[in-house]
Amino acid sequence: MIDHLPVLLIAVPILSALLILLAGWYDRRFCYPISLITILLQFGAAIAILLEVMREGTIRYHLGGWAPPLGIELVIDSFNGFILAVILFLSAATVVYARRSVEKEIDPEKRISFYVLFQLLVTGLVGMTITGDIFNLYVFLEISSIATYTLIASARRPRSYVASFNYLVLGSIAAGFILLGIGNLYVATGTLNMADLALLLPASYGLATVHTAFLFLLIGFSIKVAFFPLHLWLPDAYTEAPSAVTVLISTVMAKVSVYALFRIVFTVFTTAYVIDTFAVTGFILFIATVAIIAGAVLAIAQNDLKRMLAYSSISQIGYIMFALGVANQLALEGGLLHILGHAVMKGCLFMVAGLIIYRMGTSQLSDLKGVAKTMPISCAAFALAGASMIGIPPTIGFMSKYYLVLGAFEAGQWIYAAVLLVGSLLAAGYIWRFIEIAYFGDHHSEDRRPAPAREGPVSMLVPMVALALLCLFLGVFVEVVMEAVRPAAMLLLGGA
Amino acid sequence: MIEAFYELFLSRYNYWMAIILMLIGLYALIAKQNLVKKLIGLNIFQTAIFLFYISFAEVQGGTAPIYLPEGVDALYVNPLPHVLILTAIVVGVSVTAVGLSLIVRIYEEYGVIDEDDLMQVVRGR
Amino acid sequence: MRENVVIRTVSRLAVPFIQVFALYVIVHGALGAGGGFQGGVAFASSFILMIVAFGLASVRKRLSNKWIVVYSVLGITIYAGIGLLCLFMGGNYLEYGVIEAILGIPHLHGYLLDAVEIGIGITVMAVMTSILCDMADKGGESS
Amino acid sequence: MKVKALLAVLFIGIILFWTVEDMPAFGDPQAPATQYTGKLYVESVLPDIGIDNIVTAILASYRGFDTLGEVVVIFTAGISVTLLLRRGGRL
Repeated sequence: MIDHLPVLLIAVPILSALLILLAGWYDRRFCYPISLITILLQFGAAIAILLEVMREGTIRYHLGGWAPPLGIELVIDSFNGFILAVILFLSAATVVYARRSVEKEIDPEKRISFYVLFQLLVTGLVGMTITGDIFNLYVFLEISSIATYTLIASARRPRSYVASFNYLVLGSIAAGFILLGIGNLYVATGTLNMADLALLLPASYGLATVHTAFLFLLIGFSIKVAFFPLHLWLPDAYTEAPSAVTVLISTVMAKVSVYALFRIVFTVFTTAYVIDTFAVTGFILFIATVAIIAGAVLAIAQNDLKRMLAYSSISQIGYIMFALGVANQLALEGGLLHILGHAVMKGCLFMVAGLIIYRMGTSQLSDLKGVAKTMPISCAAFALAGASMIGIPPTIGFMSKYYLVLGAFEAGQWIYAAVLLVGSLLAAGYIWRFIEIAYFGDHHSEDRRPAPAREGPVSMLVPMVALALLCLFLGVFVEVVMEAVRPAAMLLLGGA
Repeated sequence: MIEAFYELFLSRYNYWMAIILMLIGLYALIAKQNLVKKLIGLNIFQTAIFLFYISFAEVQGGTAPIYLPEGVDALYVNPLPHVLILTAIVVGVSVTAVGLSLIVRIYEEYGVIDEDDLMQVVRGR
Repeated sequence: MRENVVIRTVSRLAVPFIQVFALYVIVHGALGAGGGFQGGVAFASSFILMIVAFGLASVRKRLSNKWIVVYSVLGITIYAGIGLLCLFMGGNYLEYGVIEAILGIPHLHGYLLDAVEIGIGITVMAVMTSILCDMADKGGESS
Repeated sequence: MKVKALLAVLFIGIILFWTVEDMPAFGDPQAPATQYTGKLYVESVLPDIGIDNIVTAILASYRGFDTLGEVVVIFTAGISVTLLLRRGGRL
């Protein structure tokens, strides 16, 4: 059965989503356990696959027994094996966290659909990660997008409908561009398989069709990852979504979109293309630095905790795109490490924000004065993950930025390396703002006492604290992670 | 001159048609204030992309990709884009359905389907 | 809505033909132009006609929400289930050729494609009807 | 807003217009897509699967996984509309 794990990773969760619907129709309480079990099984399978890949090399699975280019294949190599393990770990953490948060935020009769869509979203993202066919990527992208549009609006708050609709419009433009790019690639080469495309494309690197395909795929996925000037959907969507959904889309979905972009830039097109033939890396590097600064500055200007973290995501996506722009071994190691690190720490921070909303009913910074007295564990977790966000050693955030800076030095981009440090300082600015309010803000000076709050339920605290500690442990034992990251970065650059 | 014109425009008129439709759709999607009109723009945009796919599947003198009886010598058009577009159409329908239901909810909550008015109402609350 | 004899009579006549045609399109997928999606949508369109002519309640009576859920789940289960069946028969996922080889029935591959198309048709029909009913439903009296 | 939209559309339009000259002509039998997978599918459906409709064969067999994804997409849309619009009832 181990041979068939890649496809079971998608087929079983689809059936399980159906089971959630049927079981939920019978009794609503069945939904959550089925969802939890499925995602834990997926996580176990992902770990098994990752170990298999690190031992045996790339796994290729031909669906229907048809070899590409006729059929679709699933490809798991050291790069997406790593991403797969990361996203399923975070999905598992989120689903543990989701239970109480959903009970609070989602209407009882909507919970069945919520868990079905939650499951389908995770499945779609897993599909995007392991597919080796570029059109199949589009199909799974759409499964996850449609699930996301609805999940954002699933708390049925008026503003969330508007946020969701804006995301739907931009997301559909992005999907349209991606479809157009795929079409152009198909016209130029006649195949849809990624490995096949990588073989056939160099012959037609000079064609305008290929350049256009690249541009459209780049713009499309940039909208999906909320790369700086195309980020307009992100703050509203992250702020208005229910807490559990925010955690899932800010960690898992954002990372999978970044993965897809990396996959297309480095595997379908190669470094040779993006550096020599159609030199965009310098431009991406420039925009990435602008994103880092602008995202952080905008984050400092916010008055709402969730919105602040959302803008911080834009800044952090800049770091990952920075790695794409530098495109050498060290920087890519840093970028991949940051994919993991940012997922862990942003997941933790959004979990804290969700917990504060769960207890206090608000995430306005002005209402959170002295919250550390009533919710000490949450605020400690926030401080730890925030330290990682700033990049204080020995956290994972420090390690990833360290590798990014090393990579930038190696490429001779001194100025850009300096921008990374400025970004860290700005991150300190917005993280410190919350810390100051939570620990040193005195709520007695206000006439209006905040709602009496206490620490959240255990099922929400455990994943949050685990992620916070993970920020620290991953930084200390970074060599273990590098075992997986190094071959992945080498693979992206075209090595074995 | 005429040859260049033929090369660029007449022999590739299908792409021009698709592109013009695409741009019309994109413009409507971005510039129109009415949310329903935005979705109509989205549909035009998507349909133009479908048209683009289907038109590059065409082969001069080809017939639909269904085998003719044995012995008949036939040239078939490229079947793959048809398959892809069948998938993409369904995706388009799904997105439209979700978008329309969001518009229904927005209209129920705020009583407007005009983007500028909507922004005013949302800020006002 | 005011009752209109012409619309009702014509719809009553047309609906069965639309549905038979939809079934024809679904099962004709392997031989000629046709397939699950087209047929499923055509089938759902017969329900639109019923909503327009007889109102939402008449459709609800024939296809309640429970059955919509059952049908939409059934369709995907047929598809994904055939895929898993291939897996258990020792092939890859969706490798219909394995079933044909093991059972030794000629042209089974084509019949399995038909079965898959029927699965697609059922799901598309159910989901399209569900979307239409939800959109047409104003009062929230659904069961 | 109108001006911004026009600029964005112009930008996309210029990229698209730039492509056209390198596209194969309409109905060109020598186009890479037609020569490579197009031909391959037309030649292999009859011996491999033995049904007449090439599109259905590709849809359900060669690229069956895409189609599974597509059915899931429409299922997702159905659940989404139910979640967003339906009041009362079990879902």
